[in-house]
Amino acid sequence: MIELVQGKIDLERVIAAVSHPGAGATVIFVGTTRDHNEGREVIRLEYEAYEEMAISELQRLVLTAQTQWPETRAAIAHRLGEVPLGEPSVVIAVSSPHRAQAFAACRFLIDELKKSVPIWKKEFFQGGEVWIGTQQGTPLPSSWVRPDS
Amino acid sequence: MIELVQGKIDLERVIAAVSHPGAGATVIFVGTTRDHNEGREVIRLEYEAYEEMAISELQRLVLTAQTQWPETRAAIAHRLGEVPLGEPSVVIAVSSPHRAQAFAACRFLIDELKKSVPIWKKEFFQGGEVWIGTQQGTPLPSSWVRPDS
Amino acid sequence: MRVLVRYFAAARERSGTTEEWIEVEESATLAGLWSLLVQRHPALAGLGSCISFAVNREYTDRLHTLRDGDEVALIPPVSGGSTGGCIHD
Amino acid sequence: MRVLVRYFAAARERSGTTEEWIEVEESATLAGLWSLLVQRHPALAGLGSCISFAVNREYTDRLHTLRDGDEVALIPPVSGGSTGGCIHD
Repeated sequence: MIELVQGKIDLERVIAAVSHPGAGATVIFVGTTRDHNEGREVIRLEYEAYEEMAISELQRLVLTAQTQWPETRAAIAHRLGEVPLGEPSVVIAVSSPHRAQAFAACRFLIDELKKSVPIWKKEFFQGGEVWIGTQQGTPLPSSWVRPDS
Repeated sequence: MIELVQGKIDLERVIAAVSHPGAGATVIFVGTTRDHNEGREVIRLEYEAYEEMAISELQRLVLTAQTQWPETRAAIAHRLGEVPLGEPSVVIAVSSPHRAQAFAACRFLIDELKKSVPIWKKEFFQGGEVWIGTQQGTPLPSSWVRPDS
Repeated sequence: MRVLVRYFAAARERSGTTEEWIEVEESATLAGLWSLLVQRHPALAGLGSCISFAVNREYTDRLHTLRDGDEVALIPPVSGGSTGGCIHD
Repeated sequence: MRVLVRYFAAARERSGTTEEWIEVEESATLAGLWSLLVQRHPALAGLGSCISFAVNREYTDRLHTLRDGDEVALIPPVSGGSTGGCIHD
């Protein structure tokens, strides 16, 4: 299960998607909108995605995880639109017969998701708004050329 | 929150116990009873605890985790009595401003829980029953002497 | 030939549109397309060092040669990290 | 003096009881208590190499000297791992 959802993420549903009788361990990552970021008090947050590509990138990541940790199953739900403070914006569940693999695959998926999946977060704070991102976070092609140079 | 519970573990409640406005990451471990163990088909499972000591050991583990990863908060619920196959026997939730700490502390807690907390699992399978445990899993004092030697 | 350009997040706000078809020359590269887009929407220039590109939903580099009907997306930095390292106005 | 002995899991089943007060000599050690318990409940002997002990809810070793009123728990291997390495009948 890979989903981009408007409205609250149903945590139990994400977990149910990876449950099976041989899965002794499930590791779940829940990413929540924080009230502070880099010293700013955050008022609200909005997420936007390049949906078709986000889905295909997430599928690619899940396949990569299943290749590296063959007994794992993974499900990912990411919320789009406005996300009230304190509510989950992303949930990743990974089940496995053994916990080491579930931990490793879950960590891999959230790290890669944040690096390469085209989903953007806009933070609204007292006195302004900002798109959150980092150049390092986006895969830079080797032939990268600064357009202004 | 540290709890030994009869009946189903309320996952949302365990997570809620560690939620706070500064927690951007929550990592949850769910340990589920499997239908097979070491080649045996498991029919049912029962957990038994030395409850007073299990609680104090779990408190000690949570304190240790909070010392090592100061910004984390942790909650643990372990189910006792009969646990139907496929249902969680243990849930550990760890929140943190940043995910690396939440992953590390959650992994630490489940590893240590399984090593040293006096909770026992009895497996009922076709043709028998067995208490699951391992000598290495229990802290061995340095002056350990085999009683029969 | 023409390509469909899709704008997201900061790029969407600076261009004032979500997508548009752009005429490009045969064998145009992404770098060539980018020059056209900056002429068309000067506010995009400030994002230059931060933007990545995807063609037909795959990340690629600016030397990539476009084909008729390609879907090109401007990908500002994704939401994972801090704003450190990305210089724009 | 006497100590309260608590039995769990396999130790509970082999002793047939959950807890009992046991008379021990002054300065008795856990090792001494264990010998008494095995005489009292011979089936416990088979668990010998697998059992750990807690006194007043802290793990300790068999050279530990008991005091009047101590709560001693017999701790068979906990549920985390396989049965490998623990030899009992």
